Amino acid sequence: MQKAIFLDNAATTRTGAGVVKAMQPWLEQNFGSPATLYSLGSQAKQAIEDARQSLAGLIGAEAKDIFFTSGATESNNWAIKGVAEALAEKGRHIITNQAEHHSILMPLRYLEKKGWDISYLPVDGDGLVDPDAISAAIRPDTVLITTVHANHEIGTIQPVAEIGRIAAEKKIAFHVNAAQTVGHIPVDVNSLGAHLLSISGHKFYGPKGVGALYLKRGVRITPLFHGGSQEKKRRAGTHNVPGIVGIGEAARIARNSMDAEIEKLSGLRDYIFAWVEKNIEDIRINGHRTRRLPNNVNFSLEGIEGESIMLSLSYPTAEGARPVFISTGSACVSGNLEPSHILLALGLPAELAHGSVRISMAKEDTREDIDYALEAIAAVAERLRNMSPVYKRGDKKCTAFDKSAGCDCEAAS
Amino acid sequence: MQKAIFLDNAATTRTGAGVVKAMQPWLEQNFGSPATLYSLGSQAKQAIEDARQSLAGLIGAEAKDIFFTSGATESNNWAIKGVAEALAEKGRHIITNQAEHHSILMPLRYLEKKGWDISYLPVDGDGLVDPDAISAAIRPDTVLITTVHANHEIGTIQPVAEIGRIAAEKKIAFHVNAAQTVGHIPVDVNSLGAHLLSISGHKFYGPKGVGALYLKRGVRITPLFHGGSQEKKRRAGTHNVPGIVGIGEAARIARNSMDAEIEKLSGLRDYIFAWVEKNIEDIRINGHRTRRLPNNVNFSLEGIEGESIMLSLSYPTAEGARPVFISTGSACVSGNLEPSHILLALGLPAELAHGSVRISMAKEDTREDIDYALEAIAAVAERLRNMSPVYKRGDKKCTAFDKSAGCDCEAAS
Amino acid sequence: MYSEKVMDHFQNPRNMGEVENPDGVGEVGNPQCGDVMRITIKVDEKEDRIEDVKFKTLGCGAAIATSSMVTELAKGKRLDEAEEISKKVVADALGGLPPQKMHCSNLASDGLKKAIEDYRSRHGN
Amino acid sequence: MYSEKVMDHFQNPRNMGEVENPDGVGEVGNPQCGDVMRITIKVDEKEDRIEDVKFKTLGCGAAIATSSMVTELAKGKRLDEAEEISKKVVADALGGLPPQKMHCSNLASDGLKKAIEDYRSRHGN
Ligand SMILES: Cc1ncc(COP(=O)(O)O)c(C=O)c1O
Ligand SMILES: Cc1ncc(COP(=O)(O)O)c(C=O)c1O
Repeated sequence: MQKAIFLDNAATTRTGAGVVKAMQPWLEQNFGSPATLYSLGSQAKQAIEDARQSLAGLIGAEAKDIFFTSGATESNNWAIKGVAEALAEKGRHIITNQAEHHSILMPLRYLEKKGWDISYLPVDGDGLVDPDAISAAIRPDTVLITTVHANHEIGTIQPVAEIGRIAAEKKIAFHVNAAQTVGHIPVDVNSLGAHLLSISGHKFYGPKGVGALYLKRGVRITPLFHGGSQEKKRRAGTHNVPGIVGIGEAARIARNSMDAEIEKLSGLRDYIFAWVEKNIEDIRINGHRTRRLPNNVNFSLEGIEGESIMLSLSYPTAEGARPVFISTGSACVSGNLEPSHILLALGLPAELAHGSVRISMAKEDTREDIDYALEAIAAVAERLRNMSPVYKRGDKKCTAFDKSAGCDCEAAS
Repeated sequence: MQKAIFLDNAATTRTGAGVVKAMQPWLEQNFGSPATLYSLGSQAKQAIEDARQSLAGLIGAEAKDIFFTSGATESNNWAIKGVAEALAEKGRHIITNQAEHHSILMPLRYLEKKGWDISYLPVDGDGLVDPDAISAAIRPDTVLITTVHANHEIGTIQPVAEIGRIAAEKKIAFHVNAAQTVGHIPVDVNSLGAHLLSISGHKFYGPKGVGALYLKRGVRITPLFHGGSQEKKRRAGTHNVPGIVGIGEAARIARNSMDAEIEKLSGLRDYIFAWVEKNIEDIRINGHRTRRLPNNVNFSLEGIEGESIMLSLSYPTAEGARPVFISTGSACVSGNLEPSHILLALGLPAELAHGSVRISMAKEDTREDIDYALEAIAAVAERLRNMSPVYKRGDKKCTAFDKSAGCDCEAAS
Repeated sequence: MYSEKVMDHFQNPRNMGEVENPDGVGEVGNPQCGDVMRITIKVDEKEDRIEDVKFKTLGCGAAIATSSMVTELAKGKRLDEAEEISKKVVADALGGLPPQKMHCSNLASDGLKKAIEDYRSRHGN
Repeated sequence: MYSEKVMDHFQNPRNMGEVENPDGVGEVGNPQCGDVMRITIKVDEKEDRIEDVKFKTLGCGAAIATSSMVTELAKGKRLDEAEEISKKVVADALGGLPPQKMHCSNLASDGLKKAIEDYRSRHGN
């Protein structure tokens, strides 16, 4: 098979060669548990503290405020359930928005069933939360505001610092899900005003199965894992030493490479947008055009469905063709029966959500590979549109899209 | 430094060379997320399902009943809190015993604060739970019985199958914490009668940061991680693919090597007991002599304290001496101010708990290394006893120990 | 996730397109659900047989593969035989479908039935 | 966790043992807590100076190291000077102790004070 072009880095990234190398000695040779006093243990402990320092440095935090977890899903569950429980006496109202990741929404739905009241604020057509709406939603019993830093699907970067100021003013705990931003764009817990912040290793060239939760000193939170006295008794369990060393090394590398990555990838991103707008008819760009992750491109193709685009790209038939891996908000791959709740929250009609394509780049991607992928996407779109019983060229039903006005697809089709 | 002799395998084991090798390709090359359809994802999915099959085979379960977690601490927290919550309407009484691991006791104390009623049954002088006491403790509102399979500190193997029969008869969910037994001695979920069973990868030559919870079909349990639709929506979060592949390979290897390991290590264990009884005065063997993990040895040395034993062994001063790594139940290394709650639960006076030594072997250990370690322990004991203001040779205060009678150390000293 | 046969029909769909001047047309599905199929047939009136059949489909891999398979199964069949082609028959011919796809994206046999009905209603029997 | 100096005193304790016919004996700690120290001193009566001092200790690394250090610090000092040797002085002389060890296993200065007290009570001043 020809070398694939992997453009699904928002789902997961390749563990960097340097990261793997850094992890290696902690798997087989230095396998001691950091909880012990003998040298094999104190070396592991030192390695963990070095990683903590490195990760803290990446987000402007103090090392002692970093708590290692198994990933952002755990961090998000811990943040939400932990704060809710610790502050239950104070109040049971939490503010979020409709375009959050499932690892935020599902813990909140769970709390809702247990009697908490959750405000799921709408987002605008670009996916932005309105800080004024958050201000307006605050009640005396509000104990937590949780916002994603940048959306994993459409890349939109939220006005987090503004929300942080509101939270500070009202003295409400503020959680930021930074799974998509840490290691990719500058994240500073203080300027964001975050009291809690979730991090995932495998989203920035670190290993899978490790993440962290930043907990500002003084935040009241109940543990999710009770047990041994690891992580100052806030997160029990034998440390995943190789994983923690890996996320530390990924953080170290990210600090050095971030500026170059941002410049390169935002250039590629804008190039892709320009290319598809010029070369593919009847598309709609999803997410904010500029307040957006450098590595994220998302658009919908009218008249076709995402899984078939994705499959066609990943299993090309032409001799010598290279597979291209992207993702889609189609229901067919969501694990649920609904298309992406995020695209629906933008106001997109279901058919355009089904027909969405997300291209998420990695720092090593080249212009040549991107060009190859774009040609492949255009060809697949052409082929599937020829096969489509509903596509009519130039219909442009929803290209000029205005969420407030909605998209009157039924009338147009 | 001379090659160390690692005898703290109950804390964590060396990740096997074969396991590391199996994990390797899933770190850097095949880094795709199993949640996707393209080839890089479906390969990962297949690898996970193979690992699930392998782990299921090791414990006589069906693959679909295995749910991957980040370790036994997560599995135990999930089992306890998840069942408690799912069955809260039915009742809020849980039965356990005083000699459980902290990752069992702490979640239970947490539930206790929230209004659950927990019966912490006593254990006998060998650490055994009495099944009749469990029977007697069952009430109409009992919803869960949780028992360790084998104790991590003293190695005592509980009469789990008997307890399982009681649980089945009374139709009460039965959780077994098998962190110390899976991969080391035969574990069969059906003959144990377990409805839930916790597994830790790094305890049987697998990687740190991965574990599993066996959930028999029909068990009602609330998730601990809400979010994406991984693991049939019961445990959200991007799969730790290398870790899961690693625990699968560790399970495959364990099935092949278990019989030989049991024979070799129980031989070494009995040899060690005989040696220390012959060569070191004034000791007490902790845990059941025969109903015991093959790799576990635990004894207390009168008149000296465990941290100083451990430190002396791990930082030997003699030219060319090899460090020996063991563990102790002394308060000084517990992270708390108390000595091991497990040794206290046996009825041991605090000073003997402080003076305990745990030797836990790995399958590759040799008789030569063990002999070296034993001589080192005897020499350290001699040296520290010479330094001790309270040790009087031949006092044998608590050697003839009878829990019911207690150990009248104050009178003896 | 998909069988080789499904991938083959997805990648190389048979009978894609529209029959010219069709004798019957069947459309099923809904773009909001992500699947729409349109099946057109040409019928040999004397023999009551499907002379030609083509599909156009918007949808996922399974939707396209089942559409393609249904046209292969139907082609040359008598109408009453073609009506017997159930979802299960199509799925089996493809070497099985993933469970979640069994119903939501396996509408092609319904489309075929609709096309046959359409033909019958137009031809008054 | 322990400084090099602590490890040095732990591994090579100075003045371990018991002074013969001691002029003062101080014992502190409790075996149930895991730490017991016994300090014996020989006093030069004319000079009111500690001529010799030895320790025996049951306890963790910090307990042994602080005992050893206290004897080094005390040896040759006048009694009133020796009484000034506080926990902090001992810990500082060892390059610091881990916080949780600062109090629970740093009893040696108390032991020394007790031995001096014992000497004084025996010698009536
Ligand atoms: C925005 C966002 N939050 C949370 C997560 C969950 O992270 P993890 O896979 O580390 O559990 C992801 C990725 O899946 C994400 O993109
Ligand atoms: C009996 C027992 N239960 C649970 C655990 C926790 O396992 P893990 O380190 O995988 O969280 C351990 C080991 O620490 C153990 O020995």
